[in-house]
Amino acid sequence: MNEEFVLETKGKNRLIISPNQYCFIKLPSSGIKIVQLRPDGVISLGKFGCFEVNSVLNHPYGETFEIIENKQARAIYTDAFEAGNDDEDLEEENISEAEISSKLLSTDKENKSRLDNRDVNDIGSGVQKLTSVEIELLKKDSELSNKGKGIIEKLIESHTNFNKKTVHSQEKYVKRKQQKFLKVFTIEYLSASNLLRFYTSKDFGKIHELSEESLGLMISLADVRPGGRYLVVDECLGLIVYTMMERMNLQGEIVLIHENEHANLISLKYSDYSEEEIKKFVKTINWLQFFEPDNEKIKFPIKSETEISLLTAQKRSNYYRHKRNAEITNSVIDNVKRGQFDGLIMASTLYLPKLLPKIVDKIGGSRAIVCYSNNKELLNETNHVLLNDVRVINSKILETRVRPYQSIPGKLHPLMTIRSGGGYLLWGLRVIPGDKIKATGRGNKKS
Amino acid sequence: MNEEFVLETKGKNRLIISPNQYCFIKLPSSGIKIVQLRPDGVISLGKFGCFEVNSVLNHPYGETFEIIENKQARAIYTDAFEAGNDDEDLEEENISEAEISSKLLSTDKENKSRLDNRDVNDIGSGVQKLTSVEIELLKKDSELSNKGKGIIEKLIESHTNFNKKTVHSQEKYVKRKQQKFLKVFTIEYLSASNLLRFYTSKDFGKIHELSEESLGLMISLADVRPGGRYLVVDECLGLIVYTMMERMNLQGEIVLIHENEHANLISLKYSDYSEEEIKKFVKTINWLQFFEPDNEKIKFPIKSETEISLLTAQKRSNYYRHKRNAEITNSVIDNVKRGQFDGLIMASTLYLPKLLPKIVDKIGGSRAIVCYSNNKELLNETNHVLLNDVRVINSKILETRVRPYQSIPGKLHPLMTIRSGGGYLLWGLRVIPGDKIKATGRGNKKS
Amino acid sequence: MSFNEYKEYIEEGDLVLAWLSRDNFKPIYIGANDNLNTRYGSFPHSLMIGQRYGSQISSKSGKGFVYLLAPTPELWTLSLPHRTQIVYTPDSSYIIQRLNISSNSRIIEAGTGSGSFSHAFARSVVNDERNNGLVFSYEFHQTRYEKARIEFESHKLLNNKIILTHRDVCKNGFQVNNFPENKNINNAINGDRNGNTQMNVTVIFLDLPSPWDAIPHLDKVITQEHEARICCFSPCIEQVERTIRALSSNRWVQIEMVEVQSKSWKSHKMMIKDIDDVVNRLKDIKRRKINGIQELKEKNARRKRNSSDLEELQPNSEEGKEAPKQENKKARGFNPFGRGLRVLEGDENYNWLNITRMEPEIKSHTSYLTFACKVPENKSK
Amino acid sequence: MSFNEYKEYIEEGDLVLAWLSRDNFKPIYIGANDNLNTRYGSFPHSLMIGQRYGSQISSKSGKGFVYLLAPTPELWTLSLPHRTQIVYTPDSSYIIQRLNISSNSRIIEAGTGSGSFSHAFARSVVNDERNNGLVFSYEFHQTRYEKARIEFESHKLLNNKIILTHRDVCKNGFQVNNFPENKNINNAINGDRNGNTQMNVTVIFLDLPSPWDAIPHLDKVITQEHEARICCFSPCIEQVERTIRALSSNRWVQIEMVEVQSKSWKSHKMMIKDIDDVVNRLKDIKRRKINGIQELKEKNARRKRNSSDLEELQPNSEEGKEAPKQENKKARGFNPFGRGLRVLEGDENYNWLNITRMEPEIKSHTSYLTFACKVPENKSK
Repeated sequence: MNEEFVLETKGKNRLIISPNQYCFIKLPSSGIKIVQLRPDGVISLGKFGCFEVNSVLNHPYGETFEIIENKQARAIYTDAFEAGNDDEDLEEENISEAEISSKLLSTDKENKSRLDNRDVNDIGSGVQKLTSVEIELLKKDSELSNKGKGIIEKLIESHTNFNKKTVHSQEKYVKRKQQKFLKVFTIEYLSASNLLRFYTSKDFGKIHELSEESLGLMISLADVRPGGRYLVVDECLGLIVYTMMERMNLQGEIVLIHENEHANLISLKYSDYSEEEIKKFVKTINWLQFFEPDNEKIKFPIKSETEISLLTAQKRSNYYRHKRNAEITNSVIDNVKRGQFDGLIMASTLYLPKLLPKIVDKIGGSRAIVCYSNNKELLNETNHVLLNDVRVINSKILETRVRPYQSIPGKLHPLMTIRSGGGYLLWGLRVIPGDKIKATGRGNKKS
Repeated sequence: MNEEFVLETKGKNRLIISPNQYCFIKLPSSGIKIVQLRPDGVISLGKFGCFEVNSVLNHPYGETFEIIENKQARAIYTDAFEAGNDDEDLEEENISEAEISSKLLSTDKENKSRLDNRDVNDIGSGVQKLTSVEIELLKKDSELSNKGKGIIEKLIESHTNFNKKTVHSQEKYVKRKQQKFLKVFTIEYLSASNLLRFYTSKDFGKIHELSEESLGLMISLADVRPGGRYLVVDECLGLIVYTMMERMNLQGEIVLIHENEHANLISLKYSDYSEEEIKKFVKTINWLQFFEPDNEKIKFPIKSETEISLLTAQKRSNYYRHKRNAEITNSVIDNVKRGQFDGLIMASTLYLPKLLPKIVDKIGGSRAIVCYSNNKELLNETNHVLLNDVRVINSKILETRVRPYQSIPGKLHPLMTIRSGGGYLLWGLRVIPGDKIKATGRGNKKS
Repeated sequence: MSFNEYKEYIEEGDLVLAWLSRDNFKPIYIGANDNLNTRYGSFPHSLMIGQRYGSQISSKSGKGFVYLLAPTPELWTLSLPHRTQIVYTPDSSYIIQRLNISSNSRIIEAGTGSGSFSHAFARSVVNDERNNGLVFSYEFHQTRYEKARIEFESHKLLNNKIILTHRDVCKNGFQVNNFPENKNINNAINGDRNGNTQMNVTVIFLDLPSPWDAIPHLDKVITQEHEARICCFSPCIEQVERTIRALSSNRWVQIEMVEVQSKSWKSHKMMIKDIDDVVNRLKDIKRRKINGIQELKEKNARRKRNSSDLEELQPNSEEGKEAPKQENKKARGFNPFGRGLRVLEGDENYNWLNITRMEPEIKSHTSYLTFACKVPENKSK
Repeated sequence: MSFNEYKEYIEEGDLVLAWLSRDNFKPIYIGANDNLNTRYGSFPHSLMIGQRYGSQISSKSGKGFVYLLAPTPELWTLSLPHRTQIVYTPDSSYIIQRLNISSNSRIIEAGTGSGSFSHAFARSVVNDERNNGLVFSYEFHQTRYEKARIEFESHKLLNNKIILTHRDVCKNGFQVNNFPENKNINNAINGDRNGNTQMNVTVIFLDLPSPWDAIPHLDKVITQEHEARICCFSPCIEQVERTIRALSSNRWVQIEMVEVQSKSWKSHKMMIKDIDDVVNRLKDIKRRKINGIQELKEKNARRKRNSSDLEELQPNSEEGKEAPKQENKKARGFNPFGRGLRVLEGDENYNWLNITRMEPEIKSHTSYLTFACKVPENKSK
C-alpha cells in the first residue's frame, strides 16, 4: 500500500438526498432519469408532473414520493414499483392510494374475473371506450387530489371486456394504467450500478454492452479495494473509474491510459467529488506517453525567481500554467515507469493480442489482469497469446449473466425477454518466472 | 417426394419389448445400459442382480420391473426413479415396497428430524456403524423377499446421526441407499434420445458432445420428415442417421458422405432394422467419389450370358459380387450427381469454410443447410463464408441448452451441476439467385 | 400444399413464404392475378408461377428482390406475428425429439394456440395405408379455433393429419369420435365398451393454464397397451408444482421438469485496432499541432502579403465537390481507424476480426417443460 | 496479513497460496522450518521468504515448480475444498456490486458458512479514523463457527473488520453489543433507549434455510436514518416465494429475484482438416491398395528368389528404435491429420483454429438471489 496515495475521504453523502448531487429517479413507467438537485430548482418528470427540489432534500435515498399540490413531493410507502404483490401480504394500516386501487381490484378478482380468457379477443383500440382526449381531461381533473386513481377506476368501468379478463391480465391492465397515471417516483443514490442502468437504457453501445454483473465480476476479480493502485483503460465513458471510486472511496490511486488527446471520463461529472479530488485520485496518460515515456517527458526550462519577476503578469501566469502541466505530465510518466501496479483493468476496443503483452510488465507480481470485451472472440485471441506468455498464469475467459424474474409469489417466472449483451472477461494472474525456468519457455508452463 | 425411395415400413415394434431387440435399461443408481434381448438369455445388472429375458418380453416398453426369485422380473409400479415425490401424493392402494420405505421415512419426518443441521458434522465413515461386510451379508439375507428394504431400515437404525439430519438430507440418504440396494430396473425402447444418453455417459467426445436438444433442433431445422431425401455427414457414430431413421421410419432416403474407406455407422447395429433395409435406406459415398464422380465410377466390363456360363463357380460368384458392388457405387454416384437434395445435415470435424461451398449446389432450392459443431468458432468462420455466398440466405448460429431441475415439489431448483458441451448449429437456407441479380454479387445480398 | 410434401416448382394455389429480409417472411397464397407489395417493390404472382422454390425474383421496377421459399413449420413459426401462444422451435424440436415422435405417433395437443406446434407435429406423422399417425388438437377459444381450422384446411392438414376440436378439455376431456381412421393398419382400432372410438394416444402435449384439471381425463384416451408420454408447458413455476403433484397422483412416473434456453448469433466483423497505429496517430496529432501553430503564423503572414491572389487559389466548381471531403480527411491527419468516416463492416482498407453478435433481445424464458411417462396399469401386475 | 494490504515480498507468517496447476491453489502459512510437499516436488518455506509475491520457484530436485501467490477473496474461494456453503465469485461479486458496498458499509452476513463471502465483504470495508465499515457475521453451527473464528483470526480480519457471533439469528435476532467502535467518525453511534449499541446496518446478506424467520428481527438493527438493502440467497424456488412474502409483509420494497448464471472457458486449438487433404488421402489409399496387390505379387516372387538374403536387410539395433515408427508412418501413407500419431495441440506441422472450450462441468445453479430495500418508516411520512 502506497501511503502517499491515500487521500482524505471527503465523506460524500451516499445516504441522504443532498443539495447539488446528481440523483437517480425511477418512474412508475419503469422510466429512469438522472437529475441534479439544485436547491430551489424545479424538476420536471414529463407527464408525471413537476416537483420542487427542496421538498425532497434531506430525505434518505431510496424514498418514494408522490407529487401533491404546489409541486410538493411527499414521501409515501408504496409497492407501486414492484412487478406486484399478492394482496394477502398488504398491511391494512398506513395504506396509500396506490394500494387502494389495487385493493379495488382484489374485490373484482373474486367476483367478476374469469379463470381463463376464452371470451376475450385481443384488446384493440375499439375495446377501450374512453378516448385519449377524455383521459387527458380526467388527468387534469384529478391532478390535485386523486392522482390517477379516479382515472384508473373510470378506465376499468369503461373497459367493456374488463370482467372477462383473467385475474392475471386484469392485474396487468391496472398495473399498466397505474404506471401511466400515478404521480409517484423514487429517488435513489446515483450508485455505479444506477449509472450503468442509465447508460444501458440510453446508449448501451457506448459502454460496450457492459452489464452490472460483468462490471461487478471485473472489479472483484481485479481485487479492487480501498488503498490499491490500479492501471486502467476505460472506454466505457469512465463508468469503470466511477465504479472504482465508489468502491475505493478516494483511498488509493488510478492511472488511466487513453487513446486520444484527452481521456473520456464523462461519467465523473455525475459523481459528487470535486474536480480537484478527482484529479488527485485519477491520473491520466495517453498511449504515446505510456510507450515512449522518455521522449514524451516535458523538458520545461525552469526560470529563476529573478527571471519570473521580470515577466508580464500574462506571461507569468502562462509560465506557471505550463510548469504545472509539465509537472503533472512528468509525474504520471514517472508513475507509470515505476510500474508495480496492483492490478490491470482494461475495457478497450484495441487489438489486445498485440497490446496486452506490452503492458504486462507494469503489473506487480501476483496481481490480477482483467480485460473486458463484448466479443468473446477478441478475448480468445488474446488468451492464446497469454498461453504462450510465461508472465501470466491461470488465464481464462468468463461469462456471467443475471436472469431477472417476475417476482410475484404465485406467478414466479424468469422475464420472458431480456436485453442481450453483457460481455465477457479475460482473467489472468501476473507472475514472475524463475530465471532458469524462464529460459526453457513454454514447455514449462502448466497453464 | 421421390416415390421410388419410399420403402415399405417393416413395422418395427417400438411399443412392446420384443425378442432380439436392443433395449435401454435404467438402473436405480441412475446407471444405464444397452442390452440385446435374446430369448432364453439371462441379463446381468451387476450388483442389482440377473433376470431372464423371457420374463420381460411382451411387456410394454417403459415398464419397471423388480427381480424376484429365480431370476424372474416382475412388473411393478414405483416412483423409485424419481428424484422423489411428496408423500401426500402417494396413493394407498397397490403400494410397492419401495414406497413403503419412503412411507417409513415420512413418519420420521414429523417426529424426529430437525429443521436444520446444526448438530450434524459432515458424514464420515465413522458415523455409519455397519461395516460393508455386514451390509453384504444383509443384502444376501434379504435378496429373496425384502429386496433391500430391510437393509435400508437397518442402515437407518444404525446411523447414529439419522435423527439429527434435516428432512431433506434424510430423504437424500434413504434415496441414496435405495439406489444402492433396490433390485428394480426400467426397460425403455432404444430411442435415438436414449442411444444418445448412452453415448453421452460412455463417450461424449465420440459424438462430439452433441446434446439431445441440439440433435432435436438440427433435425427440425433441416425439416426432416418421412419421404424426404437428405445429404448427410455424420461423424457421431451414425447417431444422426439413427435419429433420422426413427423419425422417417424408413420412408425416404439418406445419402451419407464419409471421409474414410468405409462409413462409421456403428449406431445402426442397435436398430431393429435388417442390414438390407438399412442398405436400401442409407446410401454411402466417400468424398473422393463425391468430388470426382466421373473418375470414380466403376467401368465394369459386362460379360455376356455365354461368357458367364464358361466361368468356374468361384469366378462366377466373384463376377456377380463385383458387378453388384459396381452397380451400387455407380448408382450412388449418379444419385449425388443428380443433386436436388431436400436438405443438408452435417456433423463433421472437417474445415467447413472451405468444404461447405463445394456442397451447396447439391441442395435443392429453398431447402435447409444445417451444420453441427461443438465449436462455435468453426461455425462462425463458416458463416462468414456463407455471408458472401449468394446461394445461401438467413444464415445464423444457434445454441440450445436444456436445464434439468430437481423436480420435487417443495424443493424445486435447477440441478446444481450439469455436464457442459452440447454444441452449436449453423442454419441457412439454400436459394437460387436470379441471373441478373447474381452478377452484382454481395452488394445485393440482404443477409 | 408444400407443408405435406417437397415441391420443386411453384404452382397456383401454393403457400409461399416470401423472404423480404433477415427473419422477415411474408406468407402468400399464389393467385395468378395477385400482387405481392412490399417496401422492396411490387411482385406479380404470375411471375412466380413455374419458378423453382428458393428462386430470387426482382420487383417490377428491378430495384428490389425477394426469395420465394417453401413453407416449413420452422419458417412458418418465424413468419407469425409475435403472439404469446407460439411454441418456438427450440422448445418444439426438443419436445418432439424427447417424446420420440415418428410417423405412427398418436398425439394430443391442447390447446392449439397459434397452431405453430401443430404444424411441427403434423410434419412427423403420416396417416396412410402403412402409417397410423394423427394429431388430436383442441382449442377452447372460439376465435382461435376458427382461425386454426381455416389455417389447417388451407395447409391441407385438417382431418388427414390433424383432428381439430373446439372444446374445454379441462371440463370435457379428450374423447373424440368419428375421426377418419385407416382400417387397414395392423393396430387398427375398435370401439370400446361405450362405443367410443379408441384414440390410442401415445404422446400428449398440454399447453394449458391449468394442466392439472386436464390430466385426470387422459386415462380414457391414452393407449391401454403401451407407454404414453406427456409434456406440460407452463410459464410459472407454481404451475409446475401443481402439475407435478397432479401427474404423480395420477400415477405418471419418471417426472422431470426442464427449461430450454436458446440463443442465436449473427456473424460480424470487428475492426482490428493496432496499438502502433494508435501511437502513430497520437504522434501525428502532436506533430500537426506544432505544425499548425507554425502554419497559422505563416498563413497569417501570407494573407497579409497577397490577399488579392486568394480568388485564384479557389478550386473550380467541378473539383469543389470533392474538395471539402479531401480537406476534412487531410485535416483529420493520420486516421487509421476511419474515425468520422462511414466505414462499412469488412472494408478492405482496414483489418477485421470475425466475431459473433447475439440478437439484441433474448428470449430469456418461454415455459417450463414437465415430462412424465405412464405404463397402463393392467400391464403392471 | 496480505488479506488486509498489498505486499510485494513474502515474510514469515504470511498466508501464501501456492499455485500447483490450473485452479489448484494450496494455502500455506510460511514458517521458516516448514516444507510444502506436492506431487511436483518439495519446496522449503525458507526459500520462499524474501521472494516477491508471484514468484515461480523450483522444487529442491529442480524438476517441479510452483508460483507463490498473495491471497485474495477470489483465489481463497478457489482454494477451498468444494463445500456446499461456498458463495462463488460470480454471485458474490454481483451482490457486492448491486448492494453498492463501499469502505463505510455496515454489513450483516448470516450464516458465515465457509467464510468465503466474509472475505469478499471484508476487502471492501475499512474501519479506521475515517471509515466506519464493519461486517457482522453470524453462524449457528458450532464447528463452522469455530473454524471461521480461527480463520478470520489468522487472516487478521477478526474484530477489526469482521464481528463474528455464534448464534441462531432466526430465534435470537442480530443485536450485538460491545463491538469495537470508532468514536471519531462523523456518524458515530450512541446507544439506543435500551442501552444497546446501535449497529446501523445498511446491507444484509442472508444465506439461511428459512430467511423468513430472520427478516422480522432486522428492524432492530438496520439503520434508522437511511435506506437498508438486503439480499437473500436460497437454493429452492419455494424458499424464494416465502421470502418474498416475508419481505413484503415486513414492508420491504423493490423486491426482485434474480439468478446468476456463469460460465468459464479455456482457450484451445482445433485442427483444420482441409477437404483437399481428405480427398488426396482417399486417392492415396486407393493407389496403395492397387500397388499393394502389385507389391504383394512382386514380394512373393522376390521371397521365392532369395530368401537367404533377408537377414542382411534387417536394421541394426540402433536404427531399430526408429524403424518401426518410420515403417508405421510409411504404412499409413499420406496422413495429413496425424491419424494414429500423438499430435500435440498446436503442433506446427498442422493447421489450427483458435477455439474455446468450456469446463467439463457447469455450475448450473447456485441459489436464487432475492433483493429488496427498506427506508425507515419514521422518515416516510
